[in-house]
Amino acid sequence: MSTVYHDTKIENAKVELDNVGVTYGSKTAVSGVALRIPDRSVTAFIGPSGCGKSTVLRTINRMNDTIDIARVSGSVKIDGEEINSKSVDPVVLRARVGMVFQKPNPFPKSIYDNVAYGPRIHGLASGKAELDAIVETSLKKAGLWNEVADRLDQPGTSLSGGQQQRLVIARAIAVSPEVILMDEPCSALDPIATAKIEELIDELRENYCIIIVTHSMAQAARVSQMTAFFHLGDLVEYGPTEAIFTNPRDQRTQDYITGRFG
Amino acid sequence: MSTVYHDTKIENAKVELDNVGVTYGSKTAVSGVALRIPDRSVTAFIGPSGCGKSTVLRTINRMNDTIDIARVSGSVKIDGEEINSKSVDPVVLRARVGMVFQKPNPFPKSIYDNVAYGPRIHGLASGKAELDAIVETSLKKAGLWNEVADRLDQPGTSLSGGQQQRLVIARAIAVSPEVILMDEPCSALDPIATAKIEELIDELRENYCIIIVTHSMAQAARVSQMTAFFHLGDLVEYGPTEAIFTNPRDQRTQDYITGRFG
Amino acid sequence: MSVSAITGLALLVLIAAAFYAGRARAVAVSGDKPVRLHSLPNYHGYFLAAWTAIPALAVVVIATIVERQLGMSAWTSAALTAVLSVLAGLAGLSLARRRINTGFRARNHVERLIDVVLLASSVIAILTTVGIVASLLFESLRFFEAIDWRIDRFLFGLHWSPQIAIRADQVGQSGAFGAVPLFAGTAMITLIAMIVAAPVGLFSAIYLSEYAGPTTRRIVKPLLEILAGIPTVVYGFFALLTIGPAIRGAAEWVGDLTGIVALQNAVTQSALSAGLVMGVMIIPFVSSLSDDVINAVPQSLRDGSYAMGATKSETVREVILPAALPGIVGALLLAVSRAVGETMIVVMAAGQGANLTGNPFESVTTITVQIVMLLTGDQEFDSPKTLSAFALGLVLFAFTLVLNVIALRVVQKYREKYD
Amino acid sequence: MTSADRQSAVQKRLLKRYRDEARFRAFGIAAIVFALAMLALLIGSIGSQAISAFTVNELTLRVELDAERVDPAGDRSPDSLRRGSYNGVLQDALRAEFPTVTEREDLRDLFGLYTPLVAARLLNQVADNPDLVGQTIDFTFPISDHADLYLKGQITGRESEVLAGGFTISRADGRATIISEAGVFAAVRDAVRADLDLRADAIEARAERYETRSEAAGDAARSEQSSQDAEAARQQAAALRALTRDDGGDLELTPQLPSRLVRIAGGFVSVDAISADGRSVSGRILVDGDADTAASAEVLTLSVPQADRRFSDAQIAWTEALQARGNVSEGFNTWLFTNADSREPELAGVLGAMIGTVLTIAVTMALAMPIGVFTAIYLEEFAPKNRLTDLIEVNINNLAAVPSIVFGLLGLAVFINTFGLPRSAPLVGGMVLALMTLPTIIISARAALKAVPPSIREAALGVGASKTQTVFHHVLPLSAPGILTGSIIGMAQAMGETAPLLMIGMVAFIADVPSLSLDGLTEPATVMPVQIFLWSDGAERAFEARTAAAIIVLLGLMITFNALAVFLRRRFETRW
Amino acid sequence: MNTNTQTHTVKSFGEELDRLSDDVARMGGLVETLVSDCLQAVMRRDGELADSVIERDRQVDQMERDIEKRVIRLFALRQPMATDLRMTIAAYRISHELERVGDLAKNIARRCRVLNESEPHEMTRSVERMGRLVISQMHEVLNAFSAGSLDDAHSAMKTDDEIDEIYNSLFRELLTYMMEDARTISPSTQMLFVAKNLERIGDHNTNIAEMVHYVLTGEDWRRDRSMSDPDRES
Amino acid sequence: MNTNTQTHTVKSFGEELDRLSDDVARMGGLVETLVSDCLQAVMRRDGELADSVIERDRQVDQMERDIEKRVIRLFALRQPMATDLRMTIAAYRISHELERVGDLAKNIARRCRVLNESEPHEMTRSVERMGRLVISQMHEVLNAFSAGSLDDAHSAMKTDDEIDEIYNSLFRELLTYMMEDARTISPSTQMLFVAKNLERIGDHNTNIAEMVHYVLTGEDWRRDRSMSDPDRES
Repeated sequence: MSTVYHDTKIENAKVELDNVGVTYGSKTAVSGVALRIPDRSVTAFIGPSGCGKSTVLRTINRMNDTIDIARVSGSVKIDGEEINSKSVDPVVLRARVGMVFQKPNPFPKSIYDNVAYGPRIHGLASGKAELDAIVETSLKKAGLWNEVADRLDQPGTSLSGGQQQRLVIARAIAVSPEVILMDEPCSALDPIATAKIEELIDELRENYCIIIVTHSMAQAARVSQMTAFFHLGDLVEYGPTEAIFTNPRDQRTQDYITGRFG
Repeated sequence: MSTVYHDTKIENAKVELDNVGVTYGSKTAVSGVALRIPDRSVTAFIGPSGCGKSTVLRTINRMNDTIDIARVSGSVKIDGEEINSKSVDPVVLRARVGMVFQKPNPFPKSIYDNVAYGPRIHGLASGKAELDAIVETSLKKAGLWNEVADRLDQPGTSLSGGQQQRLVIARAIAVSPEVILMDEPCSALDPIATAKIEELIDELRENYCIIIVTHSMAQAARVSQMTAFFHLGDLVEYGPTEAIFTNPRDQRTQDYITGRFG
Repeated sequence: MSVSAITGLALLVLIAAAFYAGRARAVAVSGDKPVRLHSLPNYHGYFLAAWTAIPALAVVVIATIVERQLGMSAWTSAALTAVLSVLAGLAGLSLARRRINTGFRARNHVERLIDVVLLASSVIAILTTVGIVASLLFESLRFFEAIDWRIDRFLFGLHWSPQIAIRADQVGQSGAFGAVPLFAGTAMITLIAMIVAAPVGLFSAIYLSEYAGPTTRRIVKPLLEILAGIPTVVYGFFALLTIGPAIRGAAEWVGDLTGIVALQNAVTQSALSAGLVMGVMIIPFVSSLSDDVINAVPQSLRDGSYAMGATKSETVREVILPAALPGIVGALLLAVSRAVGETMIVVMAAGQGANLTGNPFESVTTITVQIVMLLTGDQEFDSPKTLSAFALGLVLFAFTLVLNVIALRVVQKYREKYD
Repeated sequence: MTSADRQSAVQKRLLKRYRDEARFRAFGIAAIVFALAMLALLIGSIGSQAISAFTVNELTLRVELDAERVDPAGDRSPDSLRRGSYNGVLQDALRAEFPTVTEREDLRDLFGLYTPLVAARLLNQVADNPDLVGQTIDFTFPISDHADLYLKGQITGRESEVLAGGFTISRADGRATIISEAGVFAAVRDAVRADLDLRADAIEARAERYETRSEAAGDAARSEQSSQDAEAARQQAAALRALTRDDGGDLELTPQLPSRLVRIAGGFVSVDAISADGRSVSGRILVDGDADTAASAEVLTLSVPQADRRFSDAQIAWTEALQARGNVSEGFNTWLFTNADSREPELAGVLGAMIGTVLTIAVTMALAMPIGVFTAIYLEEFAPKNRLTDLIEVNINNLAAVPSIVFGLLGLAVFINTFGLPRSAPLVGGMVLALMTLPTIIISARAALKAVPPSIREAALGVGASKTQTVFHHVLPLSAPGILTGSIIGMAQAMGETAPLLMIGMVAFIADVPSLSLDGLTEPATVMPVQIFLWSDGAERAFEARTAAAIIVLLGLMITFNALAVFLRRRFETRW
Repeated sequence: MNTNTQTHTVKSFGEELDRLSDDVARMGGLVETLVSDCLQAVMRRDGELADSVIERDRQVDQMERDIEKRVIRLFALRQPMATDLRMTIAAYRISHELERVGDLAKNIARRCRVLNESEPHEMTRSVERMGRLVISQMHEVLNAFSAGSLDDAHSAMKTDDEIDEIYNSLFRELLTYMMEDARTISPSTQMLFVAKNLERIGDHNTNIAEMVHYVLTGEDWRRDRSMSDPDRES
Repeated sequence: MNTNTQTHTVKSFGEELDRLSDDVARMGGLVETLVSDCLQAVMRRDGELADSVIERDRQVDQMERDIEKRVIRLFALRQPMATDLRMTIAAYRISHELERVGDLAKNIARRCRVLNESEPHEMTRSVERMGRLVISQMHEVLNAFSAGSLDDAHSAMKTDDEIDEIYNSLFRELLTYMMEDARTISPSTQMLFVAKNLERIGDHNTNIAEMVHYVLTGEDWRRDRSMSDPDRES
């Protein structure tokens, strides 16, 4: 089925998906997804469970590679460069595209080491001082510095759920990614922690291209500038969040947004 | 701290809590909760994580008995009868007060047996025909009959999440409870299934006293007639849902409802 | 036999009858409306059956004890038991039957009885430990008494030759019970075993859980489990038959080439062959425990690491192993404890000479070997030679206990982290 | 850091990172290959050993059941039959095959071809069917273990060469000289010489090594020792060389050299001298032939010298002769499964041990299963969190890791010494193994119970089920597959256990098959692993193969049980 | 107005929305009768009818307050989205407009009393003509709302220009009239206000039509009044 | 108007709300100058000022549309609750009232042109007095909104009665005036409308004050107009 695109000019497309499809074994999860995602903004993927929104998200940093039976087709470009080509090493790609998961997953290391992990494995810092600086900046950007500055050597798991999620975001930021993918980053958090993460996402958008998958329409409405609505493996509608929420064009989007379901 | 009560007359109080407190070991979970919950309506308990809303809910069918270190003080009355007295058998009490949990938890038995379990152990049906009738009525009330009538012998776990939750509700209804407690009944479900459950709750309120704990303010707003807001183990404010959401009296309620947190 | 069989049968019939009587009575008192009963009719049945069975069985038990002391003829006592137990059962039944009415909480009574049975079962585990400690301690004390309380000589003595009979006037010379060679032998074999098992077990666990495809895993894992299921006596035979001679041959060959006497004097029953085979035995133990521990590391951590652009080995080294480390340490400690307590392999493959040596090609002996040596064959329960086995058992038990406690603590701490 | 900088920084380290990755992966593969190789080696070595034990050579003799000898009283009564001299009957039958053997020593060797224990079987056969008395019957029984091993080629290597060209045989005084017109024995002579040279070479090489070591050795004592060794070796080599020297006389074959037997004219001659010209050989007649000339002769070369084996050339000749006459046949070794233990390997079987195992494990499971499951239920579902239950918990976890031998000590001290229960009995063995298995069952049962999600319990409690109802209606049925799996694994573990049973005396030699009944529980018995242990220690070489065979049987049992457990786990595994 | 074929999964939400739109329609109906009755009262010099209009306007006020309450309740408890959101906003706005129309009708009814005290006015016919037009426009608008008809809404908007023209000519005529005969000043002034009120009712109708347009299309299609009709308030 | 001491956890939401209330305040300020300027233009017969008012009203219309858009956006994307909800509703309503006030000011400015064509009117002083009162009421209302002051809001509501009284007497005076001199009919009618418009601005101010009251207390404290002031529209 064809997608309804609102006529918004996206001049600074960071990520471009064209005719992307994913199959798991013989099951088709999504097909024919085409999207142009702007830089320095938050794009939300919404839709009912099993609509394929997470699957599409995971094509952008090739996390589907880690699932044996997943097959990705079509073209995914970041800054115009095809990432599914053989010449692109997923290890290098993932340094450019950070990812934050549903459940906060800090490594069982100190807060410092959690953030330093990426820069270390990729060799981004040439010395202790530089590493310190990266850690501090990342934690500051993630709005966590004030809360943890005096206990960087404590394990990341000792933090509260919301703090852990911000730590994970700091960890992603530390390798200076260009794109940050978030897969329901607040679904394991309470409303207070959720609000803080949303606040953080709103701040981060100044510097990154953020793509967020969310279960909660309200959250998509709050944090995103662009919204893509998925349904049964199709991209149904894509446009500015405000337009999607006040004046959706496709009947399925309309029904979903207004709470009229199958 | 004292509770703000909106001056709504509750004439048909089904459940009355007076000065209820619960401690876990040396930790006080809630204290001094006094509430009069009307029959044939939905009352929502809201508040941030750890505010004690679930704990209070579980005093109403003495589920706290199953936790060794939990101690309940104060008085809980159903239809004016104190349920914490020794003469009340919790097993009998729980047949009067049904409970639905966060995660749909059908027994790994057939759909039929799931619903028939309660009537069987309580000896509510004197024959197969009577039991069949109870099962059918319960499933119908839970709005599941049309979906499962032709496959009652299939395992309850083969249903989808939302159907499972409705099955669990049917199971609770089967022992003809007077009060139904729901502990975040939709938090494991997607928006579509959630909407169906909310719809069901709305229908059930005609015959039962329903008390629902929810994480989601929007859900409380949608389904409940009365709302109680808990904060740090205190009941902060209690009144008609509309009043709580448009014109809360306590500053803490106000801050929580409008998204201003600590 | 036949009388007791008939008694048994009679009691079974009686208990069954009691069950049905209870159920019928309950239905009757409810006026054929079981809904009015507090408990389901079946519970009334169980209640009556229990109240019939308990007095009857109590009579049987008492009769068995009394019978021994009175020394009645077998037939008389059996018959008497039969009559008395049936009577007791009937008495219990009629007493209990009176209590049945609509409000009677039969279920609660039955459930309390079940509770008691369950609790009694779990106490057996404690009794086992008490039994172990008591028996070991008691016999060890007798041993220490026999060696004139020179426990230091036992623990730190360098010479072990219990075969020398110790006459009453030679008590002072019980230096023959110096257990250090045994400890050293045990330690050496354990060390060898761990050198084999720890890396092999750990790496296979890592490979299987992180690298191997589902097919490989499906084939290799059961194969490794076979290794775990093989009885130790088989490993012992394997060591004796294959590994021992092979090591000896290889050692002699190398020894002849290099002129190292230690190698030339290699024997079939050597510490090395026992240790090596024990290591092989422990591989699946280490690998399955490590596998559990590694699998308990949440997938989200792996995803997190891969999403940062880490390779598999980086993820394993930097994220999974640190996360699993306490669990792995616990697993290794448990493996050590197992190696120390392993008996058959060393009995068959390590030899019996109580040598105090650092040469793995020589034959050494271990605590468990000596216990077996001392306690198989004819035993004199007052000879220090026999009793010394219990002292060794006590040392073995104490050592493994300490290891286990530490290991379990470590593992438990680890588990709590991801629960 | 710009995007491009970062890219290049990442790229720079990439090669090294992938090298690390490959190395790490190789370690993993190596570990698995090692473990599997050991498994293959173990199974392979034991399996190859075991194969020969599953076949046996049986000897069939025509036995004349002379009424006087087998039925001294002449009334065919069991009593009388039992006093009969069946062994004598068998001996006569064997003597009838080789009438020339008369020397007492030779006869003892000849009777060594079977074990007198088979006479008991003959007795039983006659006792079962007294009509046989006075008849002549074909009686089949396993040939002696040495003969059996010989026939399977496990005692000595055997090469056979048929020489042609016409031979004459002259006999005298139990010896024979065989003259070949063609001088065909020269080849045999040369082979013997070559063999001697080879041995001498080897010993000289050793001597040289001793000498170099003597020079290299630091201290005098060791140097002295080595040079003495060297001297001895030199002398030994010289002696061998002396034998090979062609001095025109006969070349003597000592028992230290590989034996040569000549089969000629239906008889056997063991060669002890070869004429220097290779025309004739002479030696002892082992089996008398039926002619003085022959067109061909077969030379058997037995690579292991007679001095190095316990099966003499004569016995080999008789065995060969019997085989040639069709008295010996190879068949499946049913004895292994129908007999209990025996001192004689050819008669030893595992049936007794298997029944002992069944009895023991029955006791174990009858005790451990209910107690274990009840304990698990109590701890997991009912126990309040207090010091007692904490203690029980710690306790059980520790018991699981207590060495099995300690349980044996417990059994010895408590069950046998204190309670006075019988030694060596399956009852005590089962009790000890039950205590040992208990923690395994408890832990696996608890794991199975724990795997049942709390939501199910909440659900049941929520509709008004009591705690007990919740457990017995829902939790226990759901965890049953897990509990069963754990129990089977515990059972398999108990079945393979040896050490604790040694402690309570289940190492006794039990030649009778225990009765598979309640009474059997208190009678001495042994179990499979202990049987294996006993046999592995057996003096007779033939026990080696039987040990391996018993292992294969035990492994077969255990794999069956484990496979059952795996099947159950797969079949009923529930993912929550 | 029901803009959606599918029903809400949560039926009660759908019902609340339906009730809201029904209430608005009912209020529209009531206001429509008020307008037509007040015009009638002026034409027939019917004081009682005028009183009844004044009385019934209180009902309109109450209805507005109810709808407003219901709208706030919907916002607080249901968080309407997309068409539902537009519908809710529109209901709020339309009820406000209708309340103003009701007020204006009441105002006309009050002036009726004053007019009854003087001679029948000559201009009554013209005012009546204008009134008919306004009423028909209002009918069209309310139809547009109830049936969700975009065409009706657009046609109603066009009618507004016509009404403005009539009003302008009426205004001039009335001025002339007053100048000619000073005695008619007081009734003429009242008439002027009646006409003015009718014109303003037309404006409100237009606003409602615009809201209908917005609900149906999601587009803000408000005419820039100062541009299209520079003198309409004069 | 900021009714809450604590800030929103999601700052951007708080900012949007603040911006909304700032915009309403700014719009209020602009409308206030329009009202005072149009009065000025009438008093000083200043045609240019009147033109400027007419011109600036378009700005006001634009502002209303912006605020309305922002409100809908807030409803759709933020689901405001409690005070935030009341604030959002109020902003929507107040902007609407202000737009009406702007229209009325523009209307007065237009009439100014007509008035300029005739002789200076004698009643100008009285109208000016009424105008001053309306402006001061408006100032008070806008203050009440900006500062969240309940007292100011209540005081503004009371002022409305005073304005109504002045209007009623002005109406009678103007009628008398017209009857006395037919030539003044046209300018007097204009004046009448100016006064009427001022009175209606007062009404709108009162509505705004009521909204402020609602935001601050959550209570609907609307006066039942037909009861308290039966004749105010006359």
